Amino acid sequence: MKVSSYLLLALFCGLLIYAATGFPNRGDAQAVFNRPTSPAGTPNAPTRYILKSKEEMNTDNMVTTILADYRGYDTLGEETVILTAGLICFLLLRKERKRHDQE
Amino acid sequence: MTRNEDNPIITLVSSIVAPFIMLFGLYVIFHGHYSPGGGFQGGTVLAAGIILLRLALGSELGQKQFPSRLGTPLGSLGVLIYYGTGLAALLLGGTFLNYAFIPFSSQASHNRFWGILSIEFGVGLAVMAVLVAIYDDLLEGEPHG
Amino acid sequence: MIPTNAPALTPLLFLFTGLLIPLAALKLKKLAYWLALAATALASAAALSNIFRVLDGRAIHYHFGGWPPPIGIEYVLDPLSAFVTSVINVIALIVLIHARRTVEADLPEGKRVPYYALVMLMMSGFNGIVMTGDFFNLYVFLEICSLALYGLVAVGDRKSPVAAFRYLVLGMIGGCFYLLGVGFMYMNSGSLNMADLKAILAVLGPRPGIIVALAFMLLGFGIKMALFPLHGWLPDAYTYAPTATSALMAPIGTKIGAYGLIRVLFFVFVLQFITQTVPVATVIAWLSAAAILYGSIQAMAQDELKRMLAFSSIAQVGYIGLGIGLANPWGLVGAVLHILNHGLMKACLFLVAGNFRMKLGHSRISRLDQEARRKMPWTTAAFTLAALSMIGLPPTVGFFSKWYLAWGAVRNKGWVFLAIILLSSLLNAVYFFRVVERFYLRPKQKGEEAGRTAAATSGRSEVTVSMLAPTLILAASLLVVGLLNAVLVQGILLKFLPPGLAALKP
Amino acid sequence: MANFLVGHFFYWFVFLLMAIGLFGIVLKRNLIKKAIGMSIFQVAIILFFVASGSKWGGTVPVLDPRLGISDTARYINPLPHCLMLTAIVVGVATSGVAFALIISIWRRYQTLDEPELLAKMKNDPD
Amino acid sequence: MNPQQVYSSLVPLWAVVVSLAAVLFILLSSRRPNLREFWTLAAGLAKFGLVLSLLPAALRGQTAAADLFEILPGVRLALRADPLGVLFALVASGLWILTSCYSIGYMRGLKEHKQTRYFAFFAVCLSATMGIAFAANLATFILFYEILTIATYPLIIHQETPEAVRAGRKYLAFTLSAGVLLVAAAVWTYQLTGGDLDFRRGGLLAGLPLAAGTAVPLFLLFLAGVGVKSSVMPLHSWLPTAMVAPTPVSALLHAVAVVKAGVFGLVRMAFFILGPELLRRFRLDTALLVLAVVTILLGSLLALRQDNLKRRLAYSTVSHLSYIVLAVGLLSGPALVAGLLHLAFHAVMKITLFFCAGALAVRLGRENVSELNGVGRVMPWTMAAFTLGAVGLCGLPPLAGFVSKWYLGAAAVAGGRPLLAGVLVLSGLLNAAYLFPIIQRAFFRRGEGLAGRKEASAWMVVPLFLTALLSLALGLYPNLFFDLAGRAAAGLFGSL
Repeated sequence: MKVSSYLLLALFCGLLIYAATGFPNRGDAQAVFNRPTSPAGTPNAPTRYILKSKEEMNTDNMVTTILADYRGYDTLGEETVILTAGLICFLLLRKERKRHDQE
Repeated sequence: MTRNEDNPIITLVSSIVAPFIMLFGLYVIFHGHYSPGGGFQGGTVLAAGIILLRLALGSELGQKQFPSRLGTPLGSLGVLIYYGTGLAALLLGGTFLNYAFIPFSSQASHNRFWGILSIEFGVGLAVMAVLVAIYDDLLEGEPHG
Repeated sequence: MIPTNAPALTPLLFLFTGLLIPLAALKLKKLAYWLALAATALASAAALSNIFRVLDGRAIHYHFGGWPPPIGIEYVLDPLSAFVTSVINVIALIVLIHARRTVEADLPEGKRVPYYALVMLMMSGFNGIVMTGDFFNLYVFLEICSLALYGLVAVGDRKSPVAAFRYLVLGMIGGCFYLLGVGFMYMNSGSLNMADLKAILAVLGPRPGIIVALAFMLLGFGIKMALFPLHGWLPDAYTYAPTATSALMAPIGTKIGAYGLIRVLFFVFVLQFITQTVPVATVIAWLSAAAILYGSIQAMAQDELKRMLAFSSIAQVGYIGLGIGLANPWGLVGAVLHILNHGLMKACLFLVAGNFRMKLGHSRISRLDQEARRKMPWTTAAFTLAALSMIGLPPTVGFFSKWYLAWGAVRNKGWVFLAIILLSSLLNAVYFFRVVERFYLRPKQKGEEAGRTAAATSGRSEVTVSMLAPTLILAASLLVVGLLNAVLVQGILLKFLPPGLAALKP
Repeated sequence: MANFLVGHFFYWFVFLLMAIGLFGIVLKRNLIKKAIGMSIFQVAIILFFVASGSKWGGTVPVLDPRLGISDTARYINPLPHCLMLTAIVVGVATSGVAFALIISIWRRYQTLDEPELLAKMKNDPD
Repeated sequence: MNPQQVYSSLVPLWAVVVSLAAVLFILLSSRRPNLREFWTLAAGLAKFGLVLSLLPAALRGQTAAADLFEILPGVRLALRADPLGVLFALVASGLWILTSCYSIGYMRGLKEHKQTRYFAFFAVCLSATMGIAFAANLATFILFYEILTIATYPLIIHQETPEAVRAGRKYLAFTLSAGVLLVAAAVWTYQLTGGDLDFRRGGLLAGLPLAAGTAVPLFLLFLAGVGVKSSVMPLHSWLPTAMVAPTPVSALLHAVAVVKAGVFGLVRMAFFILGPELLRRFRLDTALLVLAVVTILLGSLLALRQDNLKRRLAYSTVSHLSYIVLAVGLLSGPALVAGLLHLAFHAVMKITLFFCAGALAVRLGRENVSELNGVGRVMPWTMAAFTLGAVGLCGLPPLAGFVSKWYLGAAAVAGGRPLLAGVLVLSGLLNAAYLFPIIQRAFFRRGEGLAGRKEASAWMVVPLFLTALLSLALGLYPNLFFDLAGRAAAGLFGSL
């Protein structure tokens, strides 16, 4: 058990390093995901966000524009996630008031 | 743990600081357009303020400030505000969450601006309420809960 | 309005209900169930109507916020997603009709409100995963439904929190691996949109990062769908969860992982990449074959009915994985058809288990006997039919999904897979007849006639209609869908085939 | 090679963090420690994304009138930050649920040590 | 089947459905035995009538076709009443009527439990048998074949004694595995033909250039698939065990419906799927012949050693089924005709013997050969019928058995395999060896404990005597079946 888990950990790190060989250096402004267009010629989203967010929703904070508008649906999902967590805690831990009185 | 409300310093300091924390939280929410920040961050700060009071004054007093049975409903209300904004856009002929179709003002960019603001508000409310609710539930049934 | 928003309809509907229930319940707790039921009914109708929108095989794209991909998030409604959403929503509807009584029995009134809210959120998660065309959005909805499931499992038997925690740990690892995969994908391509990525990957070709990303995504989905070595969470979760939860998650939950697998393998990567460059398809096929044998053999050893069904689910997921791993049209058709068929079968079987728990107070195989049949003849009949279908006898659905899978295996000259598919139906026969015999046989004793008539007249106490009807509907559907499978296959399933596979079709 | 090692130094750090997190999840027997391991793992992934978004010489993705938007290289990539805000929330939610489960486990079995827990589970009937 | 001889008609469908409909009524009237058994008889008569209505056309070599919906891509659920199918259907449905009457007497005589379940599943079995007889393609065939498998199970375990349950499990183990192998073969065929499973005269696969590596495994799969029900050795051992079932079940299912369905399936596979050319090309016919000879002789020898009457009859069934396998293996028109004749005649004769065994069991409670001393005196009619059947099985003129066996032998000689004719003669002697002692005990030995016993009830005696007379009549006038079998074999090898 223990040995096998160590082996799995080693394998995991090996995979990560193997993957890293294909990465651009950190902070490389010319990395594939920082170019204006993707290798296939389709527009690259982050560039578009930086260039357009001011004029499209006259907001300075690009993270906010992405969070709330460009990818707003993700954020809705995010809120749903945290609400789900709240509901679960309620479901698991909240004591039934009625039974509380009976006790 | 000892009953915190016996300790005057903690009681005093926290009850002085908490309002400012909440104020800052509101600021973070509503200033998210121009500076790092936004609904989630602000909501967390608001929740921090509330939880600080609950810690310092004990949950009974805390209840007066924010009754815990409101936690989940307020949370879903917050998300509903978000959802409603998107739905309004949908009903007004756009796709879901396309704020440009909500006539806050004349031009699309301003519509989006206000749309973002409204959903940030919803996010803030939801995050605050849910975080406090989780805190309450985790303490449920514990001593001094 | 509805046609233009067709793709987003079902997830948004469930999401709305999930948000509404906690508020509505402030006034009236009973409302929660009826809201959930109504939403599910509407969603089923919407999903079924969506099928007719895409019968021509063309996909409908929906851009959230009006931003076209890759700028924004898009939903894609194509025959595959339309089919799968219909399956999960209709099954959920039937199960929810049944769920009312069991939830009343399992939970105090105050807890039913969050329970049904969570069910709605889980369904919205499922529908979102099926519809989305964006990898990160998929992650978000994956987490929604996983979280909801942890909660829904944890309110069951005494041991359920432990099962839920184990499920949470594994599910969270799966989610994180998937997210990591998305990250690597993004690092190498700069995009999160599936269609966009397909184009980009065609240009880039195999790269270390992309290969590892694929591996991590498959790992994530593999955990969510409980593919053989990653199935650890499943048996306890199914066994200790409340009846309604297990009846919801067994037919639907694991299928979502399978669906994600199909999306990634066949709609983002090109066939040649997953079969030759990095033969993940082969790996999946062999793992699934192992899953079929492992699940079936484990199922024979179980005494608790729900646990036996859980292990047979592992085996059945193996079928789906095998169909995917064969990477040819008929294997894939068999896999997708089995998503439907196994959903129907397992839902029926878990409802039966629920009925037993309701009436007999237990679902232990060793304690089941003729009493069960005398008390509830219809339930046992439904069980028998579902068992025959699991064994794969015509004209039930089980036979036909096996047929397509076997055909796919033969196409690939995968004789081992063929043998395993056929062997597994014999194993199923062993562990299902073990139960069926208990219903219908007993050693003959004296006073036969008297005993018989007395039994026939006395002691009939079948579950209420609201629980019996769904069970019987599912049982009947096993036959109907089985006979109509050719219509399904040629009408819908053959239309979603991605180009690479459609080329292989005879 | 040196360029490879140095240019990716932050990723090495992140990978190490991931390994630590997984180690905690897999090999720690205490449920709380498992939960901590999960958080570490999630944080590592978040850091990974954020790191991928950085650009040398770039500033925060908030429009600065003095810089203008002509040169995208002046602002770091905002997308990963936005994604990670979501991921953070998911992480928070997951830990919350994890602790809720841990508490209800504690209430039923008065232990969080896995082997002990399994032993107690074995000898109590369903 | 060439189109101008095919006419569309729903009669085959009704012939299948009628007994399924009867099941409903039987279940509804479970509380009132008389009504229940009336339904059974009515369904039997209706079915027989429907089959008869198909007969003239079949004798003209025409085929009634009922096409239903598509069940697999490119394959429809379709029924074709070609002469071959009509022959089988005629035998099964005709004998069902007699068996039903007999069952009534038997079940009531023994006060059996769960008679409703018994009659219901009996009807299902008959529907499945009709479906098998009329199946137009492999998918339809498999569908009804599996239904038959499952529907027979409750009849075998009817007694619900531990040994009955064991027999049932053994039966399932054999037949389900066989079904699985048949499915495998079907899928493979489906792949080879690119989505076509129709039964074609001369073989569906005949046209394809198959390598030995494909054809031989395929043949083995098919053989195993249908071989279990037709109890070819070494796949026979479920049949004697299954004799724990009530006698009518053994009589109809284990002498007529189920086992003959297996043999019938073998004919379909050999001549309509694989095709004679293919069998000849890979010497598969020889394999069939060897199997058949071994089964014939071993079956008879094993029958000698059985003391339980039903088990003895079961082994005799095993050997007689292989006559038909032998006929198939000869791959010639005359041989097939003879085989089909035997399919019909053996059914009539063997069911007589089973009926008699059942009558003895009900009236005297005696199931072992050693206990049968002198029973002929108390139950003369029964034992007379038994004698007729036995003589017929041994293949002595003027009974039916003689006709089929004679033509089979002649075909063997004509086919250049005179040795097989010798085998037939030998097995005839063995038949005599295990059947005549019974008659001799019954009539010429003094039995004890028979005082005051008398003949079984009319419900039982009439059917068994009718079948006995039938086997005599068919021996004298076999023309009808001759023509049918001739028609059935006609298209397969050209004209006779």
